[in-house]
Order: sequence, then structure tokens, then C-alpha cells
Amino acid sequence: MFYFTDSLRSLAASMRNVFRRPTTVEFPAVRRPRPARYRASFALLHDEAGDELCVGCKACERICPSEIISVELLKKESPVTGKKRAYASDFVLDSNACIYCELCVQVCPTDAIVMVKTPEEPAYHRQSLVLTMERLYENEKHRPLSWANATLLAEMQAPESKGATKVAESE
Amino acid sequence: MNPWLRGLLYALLITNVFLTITAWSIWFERKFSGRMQSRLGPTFYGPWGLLQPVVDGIKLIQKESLIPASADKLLFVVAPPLTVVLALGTAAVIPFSSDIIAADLDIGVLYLLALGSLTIIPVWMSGWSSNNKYAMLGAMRAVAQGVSYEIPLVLASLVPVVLAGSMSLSDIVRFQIKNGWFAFWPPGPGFFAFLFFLPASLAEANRIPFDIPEAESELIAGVSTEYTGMGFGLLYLAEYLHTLVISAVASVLFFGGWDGPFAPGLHWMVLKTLGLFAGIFWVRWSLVRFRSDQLMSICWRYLVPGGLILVMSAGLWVHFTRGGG
Amino acid sequence: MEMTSSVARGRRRANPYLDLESYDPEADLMVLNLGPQHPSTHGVFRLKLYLDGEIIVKVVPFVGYLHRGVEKLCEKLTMVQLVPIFDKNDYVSPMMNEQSLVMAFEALLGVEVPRRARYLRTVLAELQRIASHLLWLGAFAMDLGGALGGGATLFMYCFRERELILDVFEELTGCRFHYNTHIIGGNRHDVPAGWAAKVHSALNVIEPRLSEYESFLIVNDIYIERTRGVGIVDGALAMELGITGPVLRAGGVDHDLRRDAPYHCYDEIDVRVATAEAGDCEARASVRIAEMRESIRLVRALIDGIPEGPLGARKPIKTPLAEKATEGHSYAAVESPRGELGVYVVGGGDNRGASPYRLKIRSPSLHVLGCLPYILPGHSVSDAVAVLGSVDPIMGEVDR
Amino acid sequence: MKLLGAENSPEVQQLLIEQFSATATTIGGPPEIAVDRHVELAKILRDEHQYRIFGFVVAVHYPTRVKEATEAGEVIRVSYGLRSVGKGTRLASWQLCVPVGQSVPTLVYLFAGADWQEREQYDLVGVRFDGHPDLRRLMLSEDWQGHPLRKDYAIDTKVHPWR
Repeated sequence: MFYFTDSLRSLAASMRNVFRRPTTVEFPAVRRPRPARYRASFALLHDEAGDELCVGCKACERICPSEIISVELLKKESPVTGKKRAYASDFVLDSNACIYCELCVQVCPTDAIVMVKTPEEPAYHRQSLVLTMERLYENEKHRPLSWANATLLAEMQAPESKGATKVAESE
Repeated sequence: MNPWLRGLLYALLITNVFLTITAWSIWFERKFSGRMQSRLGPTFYGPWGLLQPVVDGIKLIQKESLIPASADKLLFVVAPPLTVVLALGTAAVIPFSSDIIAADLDIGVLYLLALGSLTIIPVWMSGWSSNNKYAMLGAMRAVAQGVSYEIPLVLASLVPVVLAGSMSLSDIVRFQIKNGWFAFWPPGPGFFAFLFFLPASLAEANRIPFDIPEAESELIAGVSTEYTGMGFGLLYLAEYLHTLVISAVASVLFFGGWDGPFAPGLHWMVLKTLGLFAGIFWVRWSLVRFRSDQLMSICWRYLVPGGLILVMSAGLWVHFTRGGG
Repeated sequence: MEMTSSVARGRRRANPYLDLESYDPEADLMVLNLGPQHPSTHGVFRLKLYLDGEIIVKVVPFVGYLHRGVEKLCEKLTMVQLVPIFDKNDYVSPMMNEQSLVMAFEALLGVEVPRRARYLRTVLAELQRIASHLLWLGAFAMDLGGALGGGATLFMYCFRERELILDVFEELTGCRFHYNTHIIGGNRHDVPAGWAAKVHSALNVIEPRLSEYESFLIVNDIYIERTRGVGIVDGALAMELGITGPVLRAGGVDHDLRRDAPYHCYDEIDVRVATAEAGDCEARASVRIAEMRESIRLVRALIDGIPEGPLGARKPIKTPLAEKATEGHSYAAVESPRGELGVYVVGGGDNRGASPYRLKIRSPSLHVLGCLPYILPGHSVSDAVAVLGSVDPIMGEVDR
Repeated sequence: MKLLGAENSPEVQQLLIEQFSATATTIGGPPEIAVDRHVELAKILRDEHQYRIFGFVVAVHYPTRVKEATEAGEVIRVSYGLRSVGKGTRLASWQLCVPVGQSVPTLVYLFAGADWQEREQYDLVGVRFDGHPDLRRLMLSEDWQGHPLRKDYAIDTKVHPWR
């Protein structure tokens, strides 16, 4: 009959945890801080002059393992500089099937697509999880951007880099 | 007072008080187990989630009650309410204070044990009528376990009966008020009888670590597998009711009922019952469960012989202290 | 019928192809389908149990409910694109999946991985092992104790501590599950500033808590009665079935790829391999807990000494066709928390050789499940659940 | 004539060449031996060379349009791997080549672990194993049409799992 003494040990262990601080938080009210590299949804960026960075090269469309990005190429005059250059006339990212692998960010030649740090994107319809170009540019303004972009990722992985990159870190 | 009126009054009182306490004890358990598990527990409805039982009840009532096509419909429907009735019926003889008692039977302990062991029947009914293999296995285990643990339960409750020389629960309490609680005096039989009583009654109520009939990691939900909505709710409620009644009985038999160091009365009884109830929750959320054959071997190899020895030693105590009796 | 459960728990091997006619024509056997929707089959797995009373006579396992055709998908996607896909195979230790895959591709392409990346991979692998074993411990306790009892309590504790490791991974890679942090020839994400300190503080919390869990569950008599002598997989049976990892080591076979066929930088560090003799559920649990402690030691030893240098051997990928192989077969294996996780690649597939021609995942969980028909007969249904929990199968990896 | 990343040890390689007249294939991979001698090889490896842990079975389908297919036309190549125990563990692997429709002798009676592995390869690639006690589909349902990992099975083949 050693069940009693053994059980006392289990009871003590569980009682000790009653007095520890709970790990969970009241979710909608309290939110966990996200590290700088946290990746969730997407955003398309503008450059300093306010011109769209995306050149519609379809590199992300080709590399996406889930095949959820579709880009339409358009050549037009830039509203900012007035020069003729390539743009994406349409950019759709269907995040229903997205696996958040960051490969599209990695391959972007102009650092146009980045990921954002807000994970909570509940929706009532599948259609509202489809990120259209307007929503992607909207995200640039309203969502905290993740740290990584193509240049920074390439810098980290480059074979000629010498040791630990001293990159900006978590908030 | 008219005995019929009195009976009705007490029936209403006991039903309402017990069901209310049970409902909020589920809230307490969820909060307590939540803190134990580093969680917050219910927080959403009312302050500290206090309205959670209400919401749960509404949810369960709203749900569609499904009856499996191959089930025995009558038994399937009758079983859950019957478990609740039997669990509540046990409460009739519990003395809450010197004058709050529904029926002060001379054979209170016997009534208690008899009604308690009847709970196996609705459990078996629900398991059999579900026509589900898991429910069937669970019911079989419940019957085997209930029948076996009846014996140590009877033996353990015989100890206070022998010591007090009465089968009436209020007499047992009065004896304890005079001579000290059985859990502490006489040293030995009473305390050990309590240690036997608690697991045996937990086994009867199918609580962890003896909840093998509904071991959800093996049998999904045992007897309640096929139940939905309020049918499930009643089975669930009956389990808690049973546990509550057990706590009350244990505090009457071993901890002196309404007796207390000062101002004896109802509050002591409530305090002791809820304390034991919380203790049972603590045990539940801390232990893993036995296998069914191990459970049987514990019963027949340790608890039954041990119970016999306890009864004998209680008898000897009575013989030598009160001489021949 | 004299086969009682106590006799059956000896070291013997049941016949998985038992002809029920020859068993006992008089016996009234009950067929119980444990799964595919069952709380403790760790996913969607079905055991068809033939029961005599509550004693199991014959076991027929069915897998494939989670089959997603990953191997077919591998023939269509390119090597670069496959890495994130592989996170989902063994969804409890995604790092190991990525590592085994990129190692197979590196062997196929003949890429030398820089030392810094190899160090980082070792650290990640060991951290992942702790996280995976913690989840196993919680799930095992839940199998023994139920979702509404002590088992669930330990489950929550284990998740609480596992969270610390996921936080560290999140800091490094930006994700808690779909890391995608390995590339062919290195790693994608470099160590952020102050990461080592965070790993240290996480380990400092986890190590004392492990002892707490032991006093909560492992030394408890109820637990010992449930696990000792239950589901014995001895070394010989395990090797024959191709079982590797903790289940093999619990059967007394001293075999660990980290020490015996070093990859990453395991040749630079001394890995102490935990073994046990009994081969039962208790031995498997003790081996896994010892492995957690060993992993904590390894991470502590490695984390401060990550060498300087480049992280990748190849130019950062810009197109899915970045890596191509026209021919050749390669095989690479890592010691995942469940055993030898190998990837067999045949090069030269579609997309001008950028896709594998054929890719086969040697999943340790599939091998481990093969032992059930041999060891379960003679046990009761409760034991079946305990054994299933103790061998730690991950269905995503079994079915692929 | 080697499996990159997990080459045979020199002794095994010698054994394969001298006793089993193993040949290199045109497409790389482990050495190829005659189909009827492969159980014998596994037995020697297990009993005399301590290759006691069952490794893997991989079947690869080569349709006729692939240039590597031999004169036999459409073939299936089956690679087996065994692992030795303990310090310095190595993988021993070999390869068999059979025309589609012919079967390979099973290893179940030497290695119980071959049971499910061979069933999986039968299921997905459609190579039959002679003498297997329980050759059913493992991953897919019993009534599945075709073998998905064959090269002529298009990835977008329509299936109707719910009937």
C-alpha cells in the first residue's frame, strides 16, 4: 500500500503549481509580444519616394510551393518618377493555403514583399483570406512589418559572409 | 408539521441545494484545475467566469438529444435521470445539523449503502442500451468495480457503526460530539477506516484514480459515449452529485458532522463537506488511473482483508473500553 | 483458455498472422475498432482488436488515414520548394524532417555544409528533441491518466515547458512550427543577438521541472504498475522490425546514430547514449527522460561555441530551379526523437532535374507501429493504450 | 555504384562483387544483384556481417520513355537497405531490377519489418513480393485504382474517395 505515500508526492507537485503564475493569458485582451522575425501575413512595400516596389517579375509566383501567388505584369509610367517601368497590375495571394515558408520574401529582387507580425486574421469566409493587391499595400501601413526581406535574408545566407550577422533583433 | 408537507419541503430543499452546489462545484473544479495546470480556467461569463455553469447548462439543454438507431430506447432515456434520482435519494438521511435532516432513519447507514450500490443499475442500463462496444465495456467494468468495492465500503462504514453502537447517522454524530471524531479517536481504526472509505467510495462514484468505466483514453467516454445533450449532462451531474454526497457522508461518519470547536451547526457540516469535495478534486487532477484488473486486486487483496481487520479491531476497542457492551 | 495476462506479459512474441479459427473455435471474440476516431490513437490510426473478454487475442493495425501523398508531391515540386513541405511530416519535430531532407539533397549534390551551419543544426536538433520528448511525456501521461485527470495536468505542464523552446525557435526563425530554416548547404536564419542567453534561461527552467515531473508521475506506484512489464519490445524483435530510437535502446541495444554514425557536428562532442534493459513501457519512458537531460547538456555545451563563419555554402536561392541533379541515389538519416529518420532520394526528375525522380521517407514511426501485432496480444485494452502511447507514433510521419 | 551519403562498407562491397557478381547501374544507386539471390544476400549480411536492423525498401518505377529503362522495357528497381548495430554503424544497400509485373522475393521471413515496408511499396508503386504473407494495400484504400508513385500516374488523377 505505497499508493498513499506516492500519491502525496503527486499531490504536492500539483499543489505547487497552483501557486505559480498561470502561463495562459486572456487572449483577446492580452497579446503575447512577437519577436522581430515573426512571420504571419504579407505586405507589399513602397520605396521612399512612394513608388510601388513590385516589378511584377513573378519570382514569388514561381517559387511558391503551394502555388497561391498570382502576379500580372504591366509596363507603365511611374506616377512618381515618370519613367516607364514594370509593375504588377494584379497581385493576389491566397492565404487559405499559405504555409508561411518565407520563400517568396527570399526571392524577391526588389524587397517588395515582406511578411507582417500580426497573426490573428480570423475571417468568416474563405474569400476574405485572399489577399488582394489593395489589401497587401494596406498591410504595409497598418501592420507591424516583420524583420526579414530579401536583402537581409541573402546577407545572412551568403557564403562569403564572415560570421555572425549583427542584425536588429526582437522588440 | 404535516409529514407530507415536511417531506416535500425537504425534497425541494435538498434537490435545489445539492444541484446548485454541484453546478458551482463544477465551476470551482474548472477554476482549481485550471490554476493547477497553469491555466486561467473559465473567465468569460460573469466575474471570474462565475456564470459558466449556467452557460454550460443552457448549452446542454439546447443540444439535440440523439438516440442511436440500434439503442434500447426506453432504457436509454430512463437511465440518466435515474442516476441523478439515486444520487439525490442518498442525501435524504444525511444530517446537516442537529435538526436539519430529511429522514432520521434508524438504519441510515444501511439505507445509504443500499441506495449507493443501486447506482450501478442505471449505469449498466445506459451502457447496455447504448448498443456500443465501448459503452458496454465501460458498463461491465462499472458493475465489476461497483460490486467489488461495495464490500470495503460496507466494512469501512461498519467501523463508525460499531464504535457508536448505532446505525442512525445522527446518533453517530452525537456520539462523536461526546467522544471525539472517529477520524482521530480511537486512534487507529477510525482513521484507517476513513482511508479505506474514501477510495472505496471514489471507486463507487467512478472518480479518478478509479474512473475506469469511463476511462476516456481507452473507452472514449465509457457509458456516456452515445449520450448527447442533457442525457450526457445528467450522467455527468450524477457523478458530481454522488461525489458530493460521499463527501457529506464521510464528514458525518468520520469528522463529526455538524460538530466543531466552537458554535456547532450547519456551517461546520458545509465546510467539512466542501473541504473533502475539494480534496477529491485535488486527487482527481493529480493522479493517473489504475488498470481494471489492478483495481480489482487492490480491492480483494488489500481493502477487503484490511476492512475486516478494522471492523474486528473496532469491535475489540468497544469490548475493552466499554466492557462486553 | 489458459492464456492469462500475467503469462502473456513474459518475453514472447505473438503471431501477427494468427488464424482465428485455430485459436479457439469456442471463444466468443469481440471485435473492437480502436480508432480511427479515438482519443488516444495519437491522430488517425485504427487498431482492429480481437478481444477475448478484455484480453487482446489478435491485432490488425490500419494506417493511411492521414496519407497525403507527400512522396508523389516530391516528384512535382523542386528540391528548394520541398523543404517547407517537409515540416508537416513529423509534426512534433519539424526540424528533424528538414534536416534529413536537406542532408539527403546535400549528399546528392555533393555540397559541403559550413561548420557554423552544422553547429547550429546540432543545437536546433537537440532543442527539438527536448520539445518532442516533452510532448511525448504529456501525451503518454494523458494516455495513462485521461484527459480529465492527472494525465491532463502533466500534459499541460509539458506544454508549458515546450512553449519555452518554441519561443526560442520563434525568435530564430520567426515561426513556431513551419520553421523552413534549412536550405541546401546551410541554414536560412542566423542566430540573433542574445539568443544563446535565451536558450540558457529556457533550459534552466526546464531542467528542474523535469525532476518535478518525475516526482509527479514516474516514481508513482500507480504509474509503475501500469507500465512495468507491459508491452515488452526486446532488442531482437526491435532490430528485426527496423525499430530505432528510444524504443530500440529501451530494449537494451546500444545504438544511436548521433554517436555511431555522426552527422552535423556530433563527432566533435561526446554523446552519452541512454539505454535500458527491460524493453517495457517504463524503460522507454526512462530512456526518453534521460535523453531529455542529455540533450539539455549537449545544448548547453554547444550553444556558446557556435563558430564564426558563413552560414550557407551556396548562393542564396532566387529561383526554384536553383539546385539540380541529373542522376544518382542518395540516402541520409538523422536520429530523430523517434529513431532513424531517413530520406532516400533518386535524382534527375522533372523540371530538368530540379525535382527528385523518387523520394522515399524512411519514417521511424511506421516501423515502430509494426511491433504492435507482436506485443499487444495477451494485454488488456488499457495496456494497448499505454503501449501505443509509450512507443510515440506520429501519424503525420507514418502515413505521409 | 554507390548510394551517396551512405556507401557500402568495403567488405560488403567486396562480398557483393565477388559472391553476388553485383554490377553498377547506368543511373547510379546501390549495386545491382540478381533477383533470385537477394534473400541469400540478406541472410549473409544479417548473420555474418551484423546488419541486423532493417533499413528500408524503395521501389522506383522507370517507364519506357525514361532513357534509363533497360532493354527489358518498363522496369521497377527495388533498393533494399540494412543497418548494422552499434558503434560505426553502416548501411548496406543493394538494388534489384524487375520488369513490371514480375515479383521480388520477400524479406519478411528474415526481417519482420519488411512486412509493412513491402506492403507500402506494393501499394504505391505496384511491385509484388513473392511469398509475402499479407500483401494488402497499406496506405490507400483496398479499392484504389492504380499505383500512385508510378510515373504514368498523373498527380492530378481524379479519385472518388467518398462513395
